[in-house]
Amino acid sequence: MTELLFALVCLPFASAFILGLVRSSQVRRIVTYLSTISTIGVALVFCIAYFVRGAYPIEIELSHSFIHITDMCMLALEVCLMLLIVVMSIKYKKYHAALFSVIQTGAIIWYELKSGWMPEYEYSRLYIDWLTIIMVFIIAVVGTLITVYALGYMHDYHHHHTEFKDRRKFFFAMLYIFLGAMFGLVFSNSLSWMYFFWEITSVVSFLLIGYTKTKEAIDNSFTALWMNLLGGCGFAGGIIWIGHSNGISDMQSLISTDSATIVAPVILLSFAALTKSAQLPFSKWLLGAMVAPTPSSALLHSATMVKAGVYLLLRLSPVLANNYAGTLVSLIGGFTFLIMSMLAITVSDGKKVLAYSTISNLGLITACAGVGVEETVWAGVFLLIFHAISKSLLFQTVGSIEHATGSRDIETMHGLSRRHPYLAWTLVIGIAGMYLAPFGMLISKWAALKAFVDSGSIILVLLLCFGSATTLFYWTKWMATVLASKTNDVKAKNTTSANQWFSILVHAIMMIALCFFFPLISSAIIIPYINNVFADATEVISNDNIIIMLLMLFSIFAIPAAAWISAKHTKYRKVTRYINGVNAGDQMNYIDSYGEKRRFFLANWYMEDIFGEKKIWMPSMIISSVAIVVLMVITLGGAI
Amino acid sequence: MSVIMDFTKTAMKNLFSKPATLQYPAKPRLYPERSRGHIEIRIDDCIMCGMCSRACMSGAITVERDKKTWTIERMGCVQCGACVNVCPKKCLDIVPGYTQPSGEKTVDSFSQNEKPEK
Amino acid sequence: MMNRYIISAIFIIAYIVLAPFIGGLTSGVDRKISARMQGRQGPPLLQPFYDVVKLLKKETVAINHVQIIYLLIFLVFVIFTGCLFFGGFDLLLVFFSLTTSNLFLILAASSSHSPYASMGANREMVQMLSYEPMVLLTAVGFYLATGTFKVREIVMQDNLPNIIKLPGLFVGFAFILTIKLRKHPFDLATSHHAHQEMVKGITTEFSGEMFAIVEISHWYENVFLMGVIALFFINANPLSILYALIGVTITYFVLILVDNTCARLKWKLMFKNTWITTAVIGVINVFVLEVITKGVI
Amino acid sequence: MGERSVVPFGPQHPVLPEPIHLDLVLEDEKVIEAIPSIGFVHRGLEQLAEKRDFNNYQYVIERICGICSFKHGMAYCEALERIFDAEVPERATYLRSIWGEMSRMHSHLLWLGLLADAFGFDALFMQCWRMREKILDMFEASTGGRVIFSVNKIGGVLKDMDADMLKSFVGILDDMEKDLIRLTNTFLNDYTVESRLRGVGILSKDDAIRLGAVGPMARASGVNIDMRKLGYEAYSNAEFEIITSNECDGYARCAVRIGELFQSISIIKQLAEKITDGEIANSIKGMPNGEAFVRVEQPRGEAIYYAKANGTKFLERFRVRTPTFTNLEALIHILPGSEFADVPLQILTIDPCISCTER
Amino acid sequence: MSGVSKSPWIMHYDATSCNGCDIEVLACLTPLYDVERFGVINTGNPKHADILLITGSVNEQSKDVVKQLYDQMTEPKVVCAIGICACNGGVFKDCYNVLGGVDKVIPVDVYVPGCAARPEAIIDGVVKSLAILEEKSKNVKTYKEA
Ligand code: SF4
Ligand code: SF4
Ligand code: SF4
Ligand code: SF4
Ligand code: SF4
Ligand code: SF4
Ligand code: SF4
Repeated sequence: MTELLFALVCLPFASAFILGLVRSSQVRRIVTYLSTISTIGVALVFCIAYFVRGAYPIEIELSHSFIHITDMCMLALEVCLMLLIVVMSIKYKKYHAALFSVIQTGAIIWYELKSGWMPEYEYSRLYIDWLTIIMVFIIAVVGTLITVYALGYMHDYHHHHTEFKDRRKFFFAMLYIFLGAMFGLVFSNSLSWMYFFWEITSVVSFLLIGYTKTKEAIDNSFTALWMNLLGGCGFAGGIIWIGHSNGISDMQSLISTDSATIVAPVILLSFAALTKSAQLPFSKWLLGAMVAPTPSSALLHSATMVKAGVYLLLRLSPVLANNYAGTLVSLIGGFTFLIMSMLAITVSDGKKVLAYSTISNLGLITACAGVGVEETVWAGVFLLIFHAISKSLLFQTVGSIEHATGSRDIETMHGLSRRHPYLAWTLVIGIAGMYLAPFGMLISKWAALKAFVDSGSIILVLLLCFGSATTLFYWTKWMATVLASKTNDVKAKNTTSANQWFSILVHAIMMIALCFFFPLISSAIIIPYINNVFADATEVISNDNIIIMLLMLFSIFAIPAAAWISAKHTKYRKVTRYINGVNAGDQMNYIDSYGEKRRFFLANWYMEDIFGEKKIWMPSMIISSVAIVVLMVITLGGAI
Repeated sequence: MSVIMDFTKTAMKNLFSKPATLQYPAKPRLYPERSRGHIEIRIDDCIMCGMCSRACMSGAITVERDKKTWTIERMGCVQCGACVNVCPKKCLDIVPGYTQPSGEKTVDSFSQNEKPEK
Repeated sequence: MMNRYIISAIFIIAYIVLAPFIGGLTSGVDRKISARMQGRQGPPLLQPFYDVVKLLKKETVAINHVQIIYLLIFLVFVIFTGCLFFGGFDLLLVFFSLTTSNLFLILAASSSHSPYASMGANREMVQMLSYEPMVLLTAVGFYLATGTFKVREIVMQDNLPNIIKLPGLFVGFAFILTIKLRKHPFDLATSHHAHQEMVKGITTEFSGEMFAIVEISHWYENVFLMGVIALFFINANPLSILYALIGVTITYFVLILVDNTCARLKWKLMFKNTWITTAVIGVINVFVLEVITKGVI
Repeated sequence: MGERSVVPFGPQHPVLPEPIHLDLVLEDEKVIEAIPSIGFVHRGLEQLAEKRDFNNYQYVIERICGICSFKHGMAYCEALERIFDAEVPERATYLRSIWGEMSRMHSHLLWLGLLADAFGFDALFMQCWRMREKILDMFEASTGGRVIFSVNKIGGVLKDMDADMLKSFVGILDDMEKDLIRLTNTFLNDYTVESRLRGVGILSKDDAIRLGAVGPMARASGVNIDMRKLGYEAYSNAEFEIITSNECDGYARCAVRIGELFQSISIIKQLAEKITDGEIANSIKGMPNGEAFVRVEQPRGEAIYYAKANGTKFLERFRVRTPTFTNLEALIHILPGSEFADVPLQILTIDPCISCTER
Repeated sequence: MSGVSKSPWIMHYDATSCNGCDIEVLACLTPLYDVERFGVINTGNPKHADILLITGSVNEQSKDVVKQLYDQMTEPKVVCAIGICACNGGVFKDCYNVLGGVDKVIPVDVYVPGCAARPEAIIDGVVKSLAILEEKSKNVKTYKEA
């Protein structure tokens, strides 16, 4: 186990090193393929090994000297990161980032080397349980597939955007460093180690957002940086506080204490998690992050890195139940869910919709974690899995659509199902996965709703009810647009490269497979995990309903198939569209007021008067900031 | 002051009283005597002067002096009564009762020689 | 256990077989009463059936054949929704399935890419946006009142009828029913009445058999929705079935009355009204219920 | 924000009884741009004046439009009476005015019905038209036609109303008045109706004047014009105030027309009271020569007729400027910024009559 | 009994009428005449309509609209020309812009005379159309195969 674990962490770093050196795209491709295969392979073996060993949580024992050396290396690297940030900040005159970085790194170094507050570890520094395994699986499979996708994508990207310098070496290296850091993060039980990897992901994200080095990219990257670093300060503060006052330095000890004194430091940690998961009022950075090339949006800003935040919250969930920390987290999460799904209605840029929807869904997971009872954690973990895969699928598909059609605006996707049927259908699978019965996200939402009611969080119930409606709106709109058929559209040439296709297809298949195996995953993986964390897990969704869900799942494939066949036999006459009697006869035009042919156009609704950013952004920022400040003051004040 | 469902009273009254429907065609409609339905001619009084035909805005009347026939396109007469007003012999009348709808354009021809034919 | 499934099956079969007749007849009565409220004699009682028979006999024209596919799926999902409900399954699941069915109607309309059909589809989406919170909240209300989402168990509970605990939700649900039943003032996406700015909105491009499918699914849906209304009245007491019948009749009558005494509102007003109603009536009800259940238990 | 929708509206559209076409550019459902086109009912009947005997041309003119058919015929006869410089018997002027006001009532009731229909209030539509039938019955009893009366004649009218008939009509109007109050209250007070009318299609007084709005459209924007005050026919014998409103929106237009409905009843009653006995037509001899210009107040506003004769039995030129034609300008002005659902409603608030606009 | 005639849905189009006939068509729907007694629904959509009630004598500009609406109607369908204008152009026969009757553009099944056509006449016309509709529906199988 230990070897496999180290292999998983080190492999990506090694690949990153190589990729950072090679210039030839041929070699890069080979290295990427090899890394992908090996990472996925090792991850699978790792998961199987875990299962074979009885699927009990494992603590990895490490020798003292190794720990000591690692600690020192980490500190050294943290200093390096800090220096990097400081240099960059000075270069671009964004000093607050440097300030945050210096504060937190300084604090951590002081804490580890000097203060003497640092307690002994109760558990090992590395720890594996089902949640780790799930994350490992996501990082290994989704993560590396995205790097494969990136091969094709970045090639096209630089083909289209000659104005940007080709920094692919750097790009791929960063992707792999990031993957390594994510593995490290999910294996770490030690809070300091976790913090170290946390910082790496922040910095990698910062560097990738700034990839194109345009003014906008730089600005956005610094926004992302300072917000994440602010969260990092919270993280550091939480570690120090908890170590000093409770003598705890690792996650497992933390969640098994039931002392009320940990609420305050837990709030600090949660604060870090909220920033990383771009919850209100820290959502701006994730939206800005969309300037980065799509693979990095998919990998960091949707499927994995932002998951680190909710991962941390899910880990913390046992200590979030029934206290202010939990209330804060769940309210912020639920609120973010609603607000962001409203905002998603108002934008037409496909990637922006995905960004809003990502934040919104993270909000839901956050709310689940914040409530912190068995059922919500169950739902939260499921949401995490489904979201990672379907969002990654969506980002990649939208990226490919952009390359194929030259635009990622929803309004240009009318009739995509005729022009680019394959891309359109993977997009539809992704969208369906996000909100339709019987796909996973919906099941999880359903479970979450039940759990919220059970736990008496009526406000969350309301946020969820309203949020579901808005979510419904923007996805349906997009889906209907894609599936509209403009009869005179012809199938366009498929320009998506094979490696992009491979990644997209595997994602789509995983998406569908997940739905089929959802009961199995629930009983074999999630329930044991919950059992372990909460000592007793209730059956969240009863058997009865699982049967129905499966029925619905089958029906969603079987009924269309049957309908297809019966429709084939329905005799009908093809006619022109009804356009008040002024159809020009060619389906797309009508005779306008000047007697000329004019193309009609059917845009979607954006409801800016109601949900527009201008209308609701500021109020929601204010509400969430006030909520955070008030709740933090209450708890921190109470604790001090 | 806005009232919600202001119409309720009328609606309920309608609901519980007999509908206003006249039940045409089950019950025939009675027309006032002035009602302008169609043109009738007392063909024997006609002098075939053609005044009516010239007055007719829609050209529905043809008078053939030589054949002694007076013909009206029923589907072309707008019941204006101009012909009635100009007829020197007052042999035209406009009377209640419209021409029945039909699949063909009804033309009625009257001849002083024979019985009216259709 | 086995017994339970047999009863479910009987209900489901009864629903599948009877719903079109009940739905069609209700619609006939509806048209008759509406006509009388307008001072007219109105069509024969069986007119809806004549309409559907005619539609089935008429030629079907379409823009493309995916339209027909989506419509068929829509029909199946509507029936499926009703089956889940009358089979006594989870109420939330029922509503999710309802949403899915509606999605296919939207797809069927917008896939034609025809101006009025698409605008109708957009409006249908706004309608969903408007009523969805109330629908979910209704399910939540039942759960709070009875401790279960399962229709079967809600029906079998022997407390007072749910309407006693859920008056707000009842009103709220009846309110959004005007949308679901396509009645004034909220028949935005398509209307039973001729003159609408949307022409026939979402159903503009459906003809012949396709339009018949829409009508039939409308019947199924109506019966299901009336079932939800009945759920507010039914408990283990057999007599409650009578109350439910009376309740459903009165509700339906009020809806017809509203239909005939209101102008069609604009979408913004619909959206605001429904959300506010949901947020006020629904939420107060749920909060009060929460307090009561927590307090009493 | 994405692109905007471009959709056609009309000519065939269930809310439009008459064909008119608009190119609409929409954002969600907000109208950004509306470009109208007409011509779907243009027949070219003015030119028929050159081919039809001036005596009988009246029958063409009253078919300019089936709603105020009577007024077209009347104005045409007036124009020729002016050319001939002929007297019209006083009784005939009373009869013309009574029929004219009844036309206004039927037109406004018809409009109220269509308006109700446009905002989706079927029951109200039905109720309005049910009322309107009573007026049509009076028309048929007195003139023989429900829609096209053919009672005008140069020099007078063709049919008379005896005292019994007038009395019975006044009785019917008295009965109607009560029902009308209840009916129109729904328009004025109902929440849903108000939400559709208030604040929709605002046309300021300045704009109304600048764009040349006429009739209720102008009066609802506070412009005090009514051609009846010129005192043609028997109007100088009736007392009435011009009804105006300063609210300038759809609601005001509705309210003004409702006010005129009751005003018409009062005018008819006054005229039925004062009507004098005597001839109903003077005979006119000879051929017209000269030109005349007539302005009358139709239900939709001021209509202008111009006739030029040259001493033959055919007119040289006949020309109509109809109220809708001038109001269209105002319509185009108020459309942008409204909702798609308001489009038919706003078209209706000018009470368009495309038939007369295009002739 | 094929049943098509039990539910005749109408659509109305004004192809240069003077309004007189249009208003009378609308009046047929109102309480006094209430054609819904025969199952008539006034649908604005050619794709749902069985009977096209068309008024006016058709001009150059509305010609294409009329043709298109007729084409978009589904079989079996019946066209009813309402009013003298629609029958043969009436007083406008000689106007330069009218074609003089609906039958110049699309086949007409029933002519309803009158200027304006009375609601009773329109009802008679619709009733007459029902028989024709019934007749035509016998051929509907062939439409479906075609
Ligand atoms: S009534 Fe008029 S249209 Fe008919 S025949 Fe006489 S003049 Fe001609
Ligand atoms: S005007 Fe009278 S008399 Fe002369 S042809 Fe006509 S009907 Fe006969
Ligand atoms: S302006 Fe008048 S006369 Fe000239 S073509 Fe038009 S309708 Fe005819
Ligand atoms: S239209 Fe010509 S003639 Fe008539 S008033 Fe205007 S400018 Fe003078
Ligand atoms: S009449 Fe007026 S609107 Fe028409 S062309 Fe002349 S100036 Fe322009
Ligand atoms: S505005 Fe003109 S056409 Fe319209 S009703 Fe009045 S007179 Fe007739
Ligand atoms: S037939 Fe007469 S009423 Fe009908 S449209 Fe023609 S002119 Fe008008």
